[in-house]
Parts: sequence; structure tokens; C-alpha cells
Amino acid sequence: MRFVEVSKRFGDNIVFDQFSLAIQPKTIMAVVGPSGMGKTTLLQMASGLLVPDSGAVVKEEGESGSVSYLFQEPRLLPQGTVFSNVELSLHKAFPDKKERTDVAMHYLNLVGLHDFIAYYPRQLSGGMRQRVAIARSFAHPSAVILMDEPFQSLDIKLRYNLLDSFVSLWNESPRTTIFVTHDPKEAVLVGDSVCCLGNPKEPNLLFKIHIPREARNISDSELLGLESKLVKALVEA
Amino acid sequence: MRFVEVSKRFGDNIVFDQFSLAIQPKTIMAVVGPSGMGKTTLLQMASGLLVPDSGAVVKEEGESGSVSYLFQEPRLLPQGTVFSNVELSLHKAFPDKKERTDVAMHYLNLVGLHDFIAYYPRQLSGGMRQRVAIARSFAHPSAVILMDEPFQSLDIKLRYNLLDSFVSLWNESPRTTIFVTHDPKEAVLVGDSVCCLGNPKEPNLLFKIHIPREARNISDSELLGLESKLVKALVEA
Amino acid sequence: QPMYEERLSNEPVKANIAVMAGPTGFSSVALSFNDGKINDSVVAEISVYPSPNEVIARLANGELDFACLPTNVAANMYNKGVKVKIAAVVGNGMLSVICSDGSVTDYTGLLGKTINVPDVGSTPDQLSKLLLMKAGLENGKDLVLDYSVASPAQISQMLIAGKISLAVMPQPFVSMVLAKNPKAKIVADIQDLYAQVSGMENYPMSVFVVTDKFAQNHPVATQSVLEAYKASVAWVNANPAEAGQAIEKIGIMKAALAAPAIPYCNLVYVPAKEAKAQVQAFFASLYAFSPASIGGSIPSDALYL
Amino acid sequence: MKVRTKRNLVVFGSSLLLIVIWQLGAMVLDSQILLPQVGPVGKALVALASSSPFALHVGLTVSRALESFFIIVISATFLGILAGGSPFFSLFVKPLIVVLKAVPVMSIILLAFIWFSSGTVPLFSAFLMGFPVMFVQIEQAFLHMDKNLEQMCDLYDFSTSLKIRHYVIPSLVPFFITGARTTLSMVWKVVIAAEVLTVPRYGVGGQMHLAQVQLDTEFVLSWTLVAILLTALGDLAFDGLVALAGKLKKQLDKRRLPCDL
Amino acid sequence: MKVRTKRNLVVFGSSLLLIVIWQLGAMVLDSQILLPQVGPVGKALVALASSSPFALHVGLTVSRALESFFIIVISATFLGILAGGSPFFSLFVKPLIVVLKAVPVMSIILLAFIWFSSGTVPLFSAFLMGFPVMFVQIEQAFLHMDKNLEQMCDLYDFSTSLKIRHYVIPSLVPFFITGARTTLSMVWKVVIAAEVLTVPRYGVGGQMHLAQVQLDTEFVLSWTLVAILLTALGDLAFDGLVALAGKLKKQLDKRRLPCDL
Ligand SMILES: Nc1ncnc2c1ncn2[C@@H]1O[C@H](COP(=O)(O)OP(=O)(O)OP(=O)(O)O)[C@@H](O)[C@H]1O
Ligand SMILES: Nc1ncnc2c1ncn2[C@@H]1O[C@H](COP(=O)(O)OP(=O)(O)OP(=O)(O)O)[C@@H](O)[C@H]1O
Ligand SMILES: O=C([O-])O
Ligand SMILES: [Mg+2]
Ligand SMILES: [Mg+2]
Repeated sequence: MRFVEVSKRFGDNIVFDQFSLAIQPKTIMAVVGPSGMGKTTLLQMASGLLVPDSGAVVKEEGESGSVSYLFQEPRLLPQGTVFSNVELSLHKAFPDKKERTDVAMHYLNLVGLHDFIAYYPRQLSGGMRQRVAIARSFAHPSAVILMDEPFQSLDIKLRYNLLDSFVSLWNESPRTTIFVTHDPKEAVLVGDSVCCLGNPKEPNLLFKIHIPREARNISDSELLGLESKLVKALVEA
Repeated sequence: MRFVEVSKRFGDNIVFDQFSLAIQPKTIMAVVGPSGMGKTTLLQMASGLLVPDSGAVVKEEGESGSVSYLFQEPRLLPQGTVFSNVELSLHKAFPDKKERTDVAMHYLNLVGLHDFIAYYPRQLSGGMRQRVAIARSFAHPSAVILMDEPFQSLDIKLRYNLLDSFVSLWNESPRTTIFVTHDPKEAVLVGDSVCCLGNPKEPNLLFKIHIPREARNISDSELLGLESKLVKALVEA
Repeated sequence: QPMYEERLSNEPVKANIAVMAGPTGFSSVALSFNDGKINDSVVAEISVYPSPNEVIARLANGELDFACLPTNVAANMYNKGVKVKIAAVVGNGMLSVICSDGSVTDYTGLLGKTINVPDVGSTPDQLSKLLLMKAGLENGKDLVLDYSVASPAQISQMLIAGKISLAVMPQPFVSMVLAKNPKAKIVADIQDLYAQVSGMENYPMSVFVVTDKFAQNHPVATQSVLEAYKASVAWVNANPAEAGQAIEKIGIMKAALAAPAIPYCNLVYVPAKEAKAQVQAFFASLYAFSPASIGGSIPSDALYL
Repeated sequence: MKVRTKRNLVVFGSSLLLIVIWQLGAMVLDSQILLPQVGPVGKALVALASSSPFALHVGLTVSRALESFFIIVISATFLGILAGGSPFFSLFVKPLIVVLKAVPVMSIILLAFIWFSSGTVPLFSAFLMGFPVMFVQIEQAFLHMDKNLEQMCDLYDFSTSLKIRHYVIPSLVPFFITGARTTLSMVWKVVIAAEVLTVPRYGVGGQMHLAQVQLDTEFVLSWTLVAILLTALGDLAFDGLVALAGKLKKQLDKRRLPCDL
Repeated sequence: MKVRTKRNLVVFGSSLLLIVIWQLGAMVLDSQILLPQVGPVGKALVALASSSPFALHVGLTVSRALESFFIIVISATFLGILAGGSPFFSLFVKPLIVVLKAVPVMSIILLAFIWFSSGTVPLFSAFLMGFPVMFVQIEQAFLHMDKNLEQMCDLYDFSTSLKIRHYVIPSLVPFFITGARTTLSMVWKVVIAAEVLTVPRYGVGGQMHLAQVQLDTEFVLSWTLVAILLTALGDLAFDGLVALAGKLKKQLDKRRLPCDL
């Protein structure tokens, strides 16, 4: 997927100005950036929910069709159970009820919510709601995954578990992914490339990580170096 | 301040069971712990808002009188301006209007809100509201400071700036402080001692940090070691 | 063609008749006997309403065929284009000024006093104003008409309790007050005063009206109803005690209140043709002081059946 | 449990006190017309309830109220959905709704009395008074629909039918319930008001008015008690239905879960 | 700007259409009693407005409405604060409030008619109908007060006076405004209803009823228009006052800022 000289403004607020960025097909682009710098806007343009004022978002071969969008808020149907919130997003892809149920349950197990499938969103904590949204976006078959701070409001333990699950799920069927996070550590653990927003014209920082994802360890000095580079870029943004 | 064999339960949920913890006067105790393990409950007992079912919270000499409590939510008066939200908490300590105004403005400058003193909370972003609450708790003269995740919902840059400001303010007049955070890095940067909750009977982990606060640097290997210890304790909790 | 219709149907014609919960209702009670069956071809259905207000709209929208109404209301409706005819005068005047405490003994003593009158626009109100005008007096200056208590029944209670001193009242409340408060006296008879100023013997207080539609479509039935009404008036006047029971039964008023008053209610049956002169004279008097009270003009002969 | 007993005791005590105050007041006033004592009103109530047309009076009032209630709920929901979907239509009917909301009930009743046969007046008046309330609620529901959820439905490939069943209808329901509840309590009052003014042959309001002119205050009070009871029963029935619907929905949701966990 | 013009155009157009429909209907019906044409109603309105007792009729209705409005707002706020502060008092008055909310307006008016002189009936009825609305709002305000904010005030050493001024009163105000607005629009309707039934010497409702009885439908409509206008003006005045109070508060808040920044 490529953003080609994309511009987007809200009133006087110029968020992107002839901004270009390319994401290699079937790789993960981790995006960090201070609040209000356009991370969510970038995802919305990628999803087609928002149309750039000028420029274009170009999809490569194999990226057309459905996207999975994990919104910054959980966006669950308040009147649906945990189960049906996941299951409803599978109707188109899995017309067979049995199959659909199995897929939904698989992902709900993954996020540790098997015992809560009969609950309604109002009965869940913020973190649990976020997990339902994660299960939904993982379960929904799509060529592109867009994730807006997926692991916010989760405690650190669950966070790392889910990060692991995400990586192994992704390895099963690699798809073009934009992963927005506010945690530089997460970004360097997960991204094939990492981009830091902070300037409407171009990324403040953009680098590739060549260490295989499975081999990454947070105490690795190269990763620590990248992380501190990223923190510096963020603080200076 | 000492928690002496404190027990507290909500219905069947035993949060503290004969739990003891001592905080040296005029030091900072950083507290981390998974969600729902009693961090906020601990602060509420320290403030007197919540009375333990059994056991006692003992204050040392010089810790009596007012406390400054930075709540987990900003808790601003919705009908008051940014300025008056800070200024009203100073009425008792500073009967003189001029003096009170100067103190309030000093702390509002510190959190970068000088241009917003005429705004109402509804006109501010979540992070800005949090900063008003921080200014209020710093400004309020007190023997004890209780802070419940003070820097949540702030971007990384502001976070580090405010952490610096907090440390220098604290150095001006050291006061007994409990600093709850979900960020292990923050805990090791700020605490004289660090405690990890996760067990109603005793802290999961409790250690002192002997490096002077001013000399701490996040790339310091000793600190990184402490941080990973803390992360491990959190993940295992 | 209407006659033809009537003969064709075997069903008896239903005549919807409205009376008010007051003296105009009294004289109609015999119509309710036999479940309202007047003869093989006509059945009367009597409904009781709290005031003329509920009746007027029903005559206008066609729900009612006959009604007992205050005389001026009939003129007003006629002038507004509601097609009704006066069939007969069924009640002559029966208003009195009562004093509950002996502070006034005859009508000359009323000057400067406050007199309670039920309901603005009601017959007691109109006649009071009419007489004031003829006597050259002014309401609010020479004496005060007070409308603050609108229900005659409530004024009666207050007269009995001595809470108010003077009031213009219709029957049967006059009888009731006199019976229950020994100190109460009639200090003026409105009928006498009206006779003095108009030269007429009495004034027609209520009339029996029929809608044009019913009268045209069912002339025979109309005639039957009128005859039955006439007979009913005669029976009520002759048998006040039994009439009282019937009055209570159809929900007009308690027998104890109605029966003793019947002799004083001036219940009559004067067919329209005979009553026309008297009625027109009454309209002329009302017109002179308030054209609006009869709808703006004196009705033509077409008002009479 | 104990707190609840205490609450009920206080409520019971104050209800009793109300009745005692009434009785004392009646004894002091000593006027059957101004304020009858508790006993006679009780007797009048029994007399009413055992009189043969009682069922007719109550039945017709109830049927008028329910009929207008259903007409309002159905038509206002339909038009409200149209208005919610089309800003033009919404603007277009706005003047009418504003006028309807500002018209005093009495004007409507008086005019309706001229226009229609008296049996229709309570229905028509209740319709004109209740319609704007329900309509505005449904219109509001559309304004309060969560556009974010709609985006979610679209991105996650919901079919139109799924979207209506799981997003649109659930968003409307709370507003629908609020609107219907308000409409119901309004409809009672307007129907009775119209009956008082038009005195139909059968109906609680008309009987109340006749009792009042005849100064049978104990019957006015008895009919008032009947009206209060009707309102209370209506509210109870409504809440019962809503609770039942809620339970039914939960049952259905359970059915949709994989196996009977 | 353009969107706004378009909106106004639609609203204007549909208002015009309403009037055209009325006029066409009147021409088809061709009955002065059933539905007078627009012209005659306009004339009647002018005749009304220029008749000498017009000011008295309107003035007395307005003064009854305002009087009951103020009595309700003051007494219900006072008692609502008591009830908000004391759960016992709140429980204690609950039965009374429940009954008052369920009583049909008409019952109250009919009973009041027996009890009071006709001038007092509208006041009394409006009081009984409006009081529970305002009372419940103020009571609700206490239930919705943010206990967290109260903890904050206490920990940050607010004096009682500061707490009342900056925490209690601001928490009550929105509920007070909602309650007062609802009360105001209710009071109009009840006062006019009571006037219709009791026909006091002066008052819009009584005139409306007299006009109806005399089959002067054009005057019924004219008085209805007057009533709608009064309601609309009342709402406008209320919103104006609320906006003014808001501005005043902002001014005061500005004054409390250090120097004139
Ligand atoms: N619909 C909108 N209307 C007006 N301004 C908008 C809109 N959406 C976003 N913005 C503005 O665009 C800028 C970028 O917003 P965006 O939500 O993309 O930031 P973000 O990087 O996702 O921030 P955060 O980390 O807080 O989620 C912000 O200044 C925001 O105020
Ligand atoms: N007022 C209360 N009533 C009932 N249970 C409560 C109450 N306050 C706290 N709890 C329970 O006590 C436990 C500890 O809550 P506490 O708020 O102290 O957690 P925490 O560590 O601050 O969590 P977080 O990181 O999410 O803020 C939780 O299980 C919570 O559900
Ligand atoms: O029946 C009447 O009292 O007019
Ligand atoms: Mg965002
Ligand atoms: Mg907490």
C-alpha cells in the first residue's frame, strides 16, 4: 500500500501535506507519533473512510477487498453479546453457521474471553472490551489490517501475551498491516518498518528493522538503540 | 507513613489481607501492579477516604494535615475555569488573594497551560485536563502527596517533561509520596522504593533504589535490570 | 321521499334527546319510561349533560335530534347557521334574588350590595344585566355582580351556610335554600321585575328544539315526540313525588332536591306557534342590551317549527 | 432486606398520614360537598364499581386511551423514521410539530368537539397531543445514532439486514421506549380531559364532570381514584411488557451462542 | 450561511403550505362554524387584539401562569433540596408525589372548582400539576451529584461556602433549568385548561370556551393562536434569561482571573 503525495486538512489544521509513505505488501508498518499528529487520520485514509484532499492511496495487488480495522475505541454493538459482536463480522466470509461459530470461538479463546461470550459490553471492563475488538479484527478475513493502538488499556501481562499471539497469527497468513501504537517498545518489537509522524510533509523518522521478528528480544542492544532513537524523535517532534 | 496489618475487602473480593508496608518519611514510594489489584484502594486508605476493615494507617510526625491527592480521573469542577480549579484549592493555605493567584499561575505555567486559564474543562483535551489536576495537586500545600497514575493520557514528550518538573518540585520540598503508575520505567525513574502489588497479603516485589534520582538515566544498566525485574513480577502477578 | 323512507323501515326511529342536569330535565322524565318507547315507531334516548356547552356542539355535529336549551342559546345557534327549530317553550322564568341573612328585605335594598350570580352568560346573568340596564343602574358602580362561584349548587351551599348574603338563583336551588336556611328569604322575584319592565307576563327561560334534519326526515316521529313531551310535562306537574324518583333514576338530580321544587319551576308546554310572540319579545329585550347574547340579530320566523 | 423493610414502612406511614390528614380535614370542614370523609368515598367507590355501567365507563376510557396510544406509536414511529432518514422531511414537518407542541390541549379539544362526533374527540385530541412527543423521540434516536458503529458495520461487511437488526433497531429501541412511556401517561390525561369536556355517554371523564355539577364530590373523588389506578396499572403493564421483551431478547441472544454452555 | 438560508426556506415553505392547506380545507368545507377561512380568523384576531379587555384577558392568564410558575419553582426547589438532603423526607413525600403525578389534570380542576373561587382554580391546579415535576428534578439533581467531586472538595480544604458556591450550586443548576423549563410549558397548558373549565371573568381559556359555546370558531382559533404565541414568547424569554445568566457567569469567571489577560 502506498500513500502518494497525500494532503489532508481539517479547517486550518494541516495534518498531511504532500505526504508520501510506502508499505511493502505483507509487512507490518509500525507507526508512532505524538497525539494529534495524524496517526488515526492515516488509518482512516488507508481504510477509505476518509478521502484525502489530494493525492492518492494506492493498493497493491492482493490488497483489495475487505480491511480489518481495529478502531481506537472498541466500537462494539452495545446490544450484542461478546460472541455475536465477533460472529456478525464473519457472516459474509463464512455463510456456514458452524464454521462461523468455530472461527469466532477460536479468536475469543485466543484473547481469553471464552468464559465471557454471553456477556454484554457494558458488563466488561475497558480492557475486556478492547479484547473483543481485537478478536473481531483478527477473525475478520481481510487483505489489510489496520490497528489503532490495539493494546492500550490492557495490563502489561495481557499486552505481551496478545502481542505474541498477534505475531504468530500474522505469521500464519501475512497481510499488509499498519500498526499504530504510542509505545516505542511495541513498535520496534512488531514492525518490519517503523515510522514516526510529527511533520505534515514527511515522516520524522522512518527505518526498517532487519532482525527477524521471532528473534527479537527487548534486551537486544540493537533494538534498544532503535527504541531510544524513536523516543528521541518523539520527544523532539 | 505505615500500613500496619491492613485488611480491606469489597464483598467477597479480598483486596488486602493483613497487608503491611512502610514508606519512609519524605521519600517517594512508587507502586505498580496489574489492574484491579488495589493501587487506588491503597491511596484511598492513605488519604483517609477509605477506612480499612482492620489494621491501621499510621502517619509519622510531620505527615499530619492536608494531603494532595491526584485522583485517577482529573475530577475538575466542570463550571470552573482552569484557573479557578487550581486557585480554589489554595484558599485555606493562602488567604491573601494576590499570593494565591501567584502560586496558582506558577503551577499552571509549569504544566504549560498559561494560555488556557480562561478555558473550562469541557474545552480541554483529556491530557490537558490531567495537567490541570497535576497543577492543582502540586500547588496544594500538604505533608503527603498521593498520585494515581498522574501521567496517563499524556504524550511521551509531556510525560518526560512533567516527570522532570515533578522531581525538581519534589526536591524543593520533599514530602512523603505514593506514586502509582502502570509504567515500570516511570517507577524506577522516580521511586526511592518500588513496590509491586498482586497479592493481598504482601507486596509481590519491594525494593529500594539507591541511585540518586538526579543521576538516573533510563539507559543505565542497573535501572534496566530493575525495570525488567518489575516487568517480570507484573507479568507473573 | 322522507316519508317513504320512514314507512319502508320496520325499525323504530331513534330520537336522541338532550336535557341538562337541572329543571329543564325535570319535565322530560316521563319520556324515559318504557325504555323510552313512545310508540311502535319512535324510541326516545335521553342523555343528561352538565351544561348547554356539551349540547351545542352535539347539535351542530348532528349527534342529537332534540334538546332542551336556554332560550337565548337557541337563537344564538340559529344565527350561527346551526339548523334547529324551536318546537315549544317548556320552562318559564323561575329566578329569584335570595338573601340569606335578612340584611335586605326588598329589591330596593340591593343598591350598593354585592350579589352572586352563577356563570357568566347564563340566563340568571343575562336577566340580571337586563334588569340593571332597564333600571338605569351600572354593574360595578351601583351594585356588584360577583361571578366568582360559578356553580348554582355551590352558591346554594354557601347561602345555606350563610357564607354569602345575596344571590340570583334558579329553581330548584331556591326551594332548597329556603328549606334548609330558615333565615333565607326571597327579596326579589325576577319574573315580576321583568313583567314590570317589558309588559310581558313572563319570559320563556327554556325551549325544546329539534334539528331541521330530523324534523324533515321524520315528521311523524317528530310529532310523536312533541306530544309525548307535552304529556310528560303534564304528568310531572301532577305527580311531583313520582317525578322526583324518576328524575333521580335517570341521573338528573337527587329526588329530595327536585321533588319539592317542581311546583315552583314553571314547567309548561307552549307550542312554538303560540309562544312565538313572547319569545320574540324576549329576544328583543336581550338584543337591546347585548346583541351577542342571541348571536347578533333577532331570529326570523324560520326559527319556529 | 432490613433497609427495604424500613423504606416500605416509611412509605406506608406517610400514605397513612395522607389519608388521616384527608379524614381530619373532612371532619373539620364538615361538608360532604367540599371534602367528603374517607368512609363515604370508599362507599361511593364500592357503589360505582358494583353499578352495571361501571365496566362500560372504564372499558370505553381504556379502549380510547389504548387506541390512540397504538395509533400514535405506529404512525409517529413510521414518520419519525422518515424524518430521521431525510433532513428535508424533518425540516418540512418542523413547523407543524412546533405548533402542535405549543397548542393548549383545551384548544384542540374544543375545536375537535366542533369538528367530530363526540366519541372521536378524545381519540383525536390524544393523537394531536401525543404524536409530537413520540415523533420527536424517534427523530432524536436518529440524531443520537453512533456513526462510528455504522462505519464499523460497513467495514466489517454487515449485510443490510444484519445492519438493521443489530445496529439500527437496537439504537432506536431506548428512544422508542421512552417515547412510548411518555405517550402512554399523556394519553390517559388527554382522553380524560376530553371526556370531561365533551361528556360522552360512557367514559370516566364524563362521569367525573356530571358528578361535579351534581356536587357529588365523593363520586368525583372516586372517579379520580379510578383514574389514578388506571394510570398506575397502565404504567405497570408497560414496564412489565418492556421487561418481558428484554428477557425475550436475552433468551434469543443465548440461543445464538454456540451450544448450550 | 447558504445551508441556513436553505433551511429557513424549507421551514418557511412548509409553514406556508400549512396555511394554504387550512385555507383550501376551509373553502372546501365552506362552513364558518367548522373551519373559518384564514381571512376571517385574521380579522377576528385583529378585532380581539384591539378590543379593550384583550389586555386584561391576556394579562390575567399571564399573571396566573407566572404566579404559579414562581410559587412552584420556589417551593419545589426548597422542598426538593430538603428531600435531596434527607432520604427519610424524600421517602416520606414519595406517595404524595406519585399520586400527584398520576392524577388527571381535569380531576384537580373539577375538585378545585368546588373548593375555590374560579380565579384561584387555575393557580391551584397549575401548582398541583407542576410541583411534582420541579420537585423530582431537584431531587434527581442530588442523586446525580458527583460524589467524587465532593471528595475532591474535602481533600483540597474547600470551606463550606466555597463548596456550596462552586460544587453544590453548579451541580443543581442544569436540573433546575430543565425543571423550570418543563414547569413553564406545563403551567401554560394547565392554567388555560382550568380557565376553559371554570370560565373566570378574564382569561384566555374562558374566552376560548365562550367562543366555542357561541360557535364563533374563528375566535376559538384566534385565542388558540394567542395561546401559542404566549407559550412561544414564554419559552423565548426563558431561554433568553438562561443565556443571559450564562453570560453573566462567564463575565464573573473572567473577573476572577488574574489581571485582564
Ligand atoms: N473529523 C475531524 N474534524 C476536525 N479535525 C479533526 C478530525 N479528525 C481529526 N482531526 C484533527 O486532525 C488531527 C489529527 O488527528 P488524529 O486523530 O489523526 O490524531 P492521532 O495521531 O490519532 O492522535 P491520538 O494519538 O490522540 O489518537 C488532530 O489535530 C485532530 O484534531
Ligand atoms: N467501591 C468499591 N466497591 C466494590 N469493589 C471495589 C470498590 N472499589 C474497588 N473495588 C474493587 O477492589 C479491587 C481493587 O480496586 P482498585 O481500584 O484499588 O484497583 P487498581 O489497582 O487501582 O486498578 P486500576 O489499575 O485499574 O486503577 C478491584 O477488584 C475493584 O473491583
Ligand atoms: O337546566 C338548566 O338548569 O338550565
Ligand atoms: Mg488516534
Ligand atoms: Mg486505580
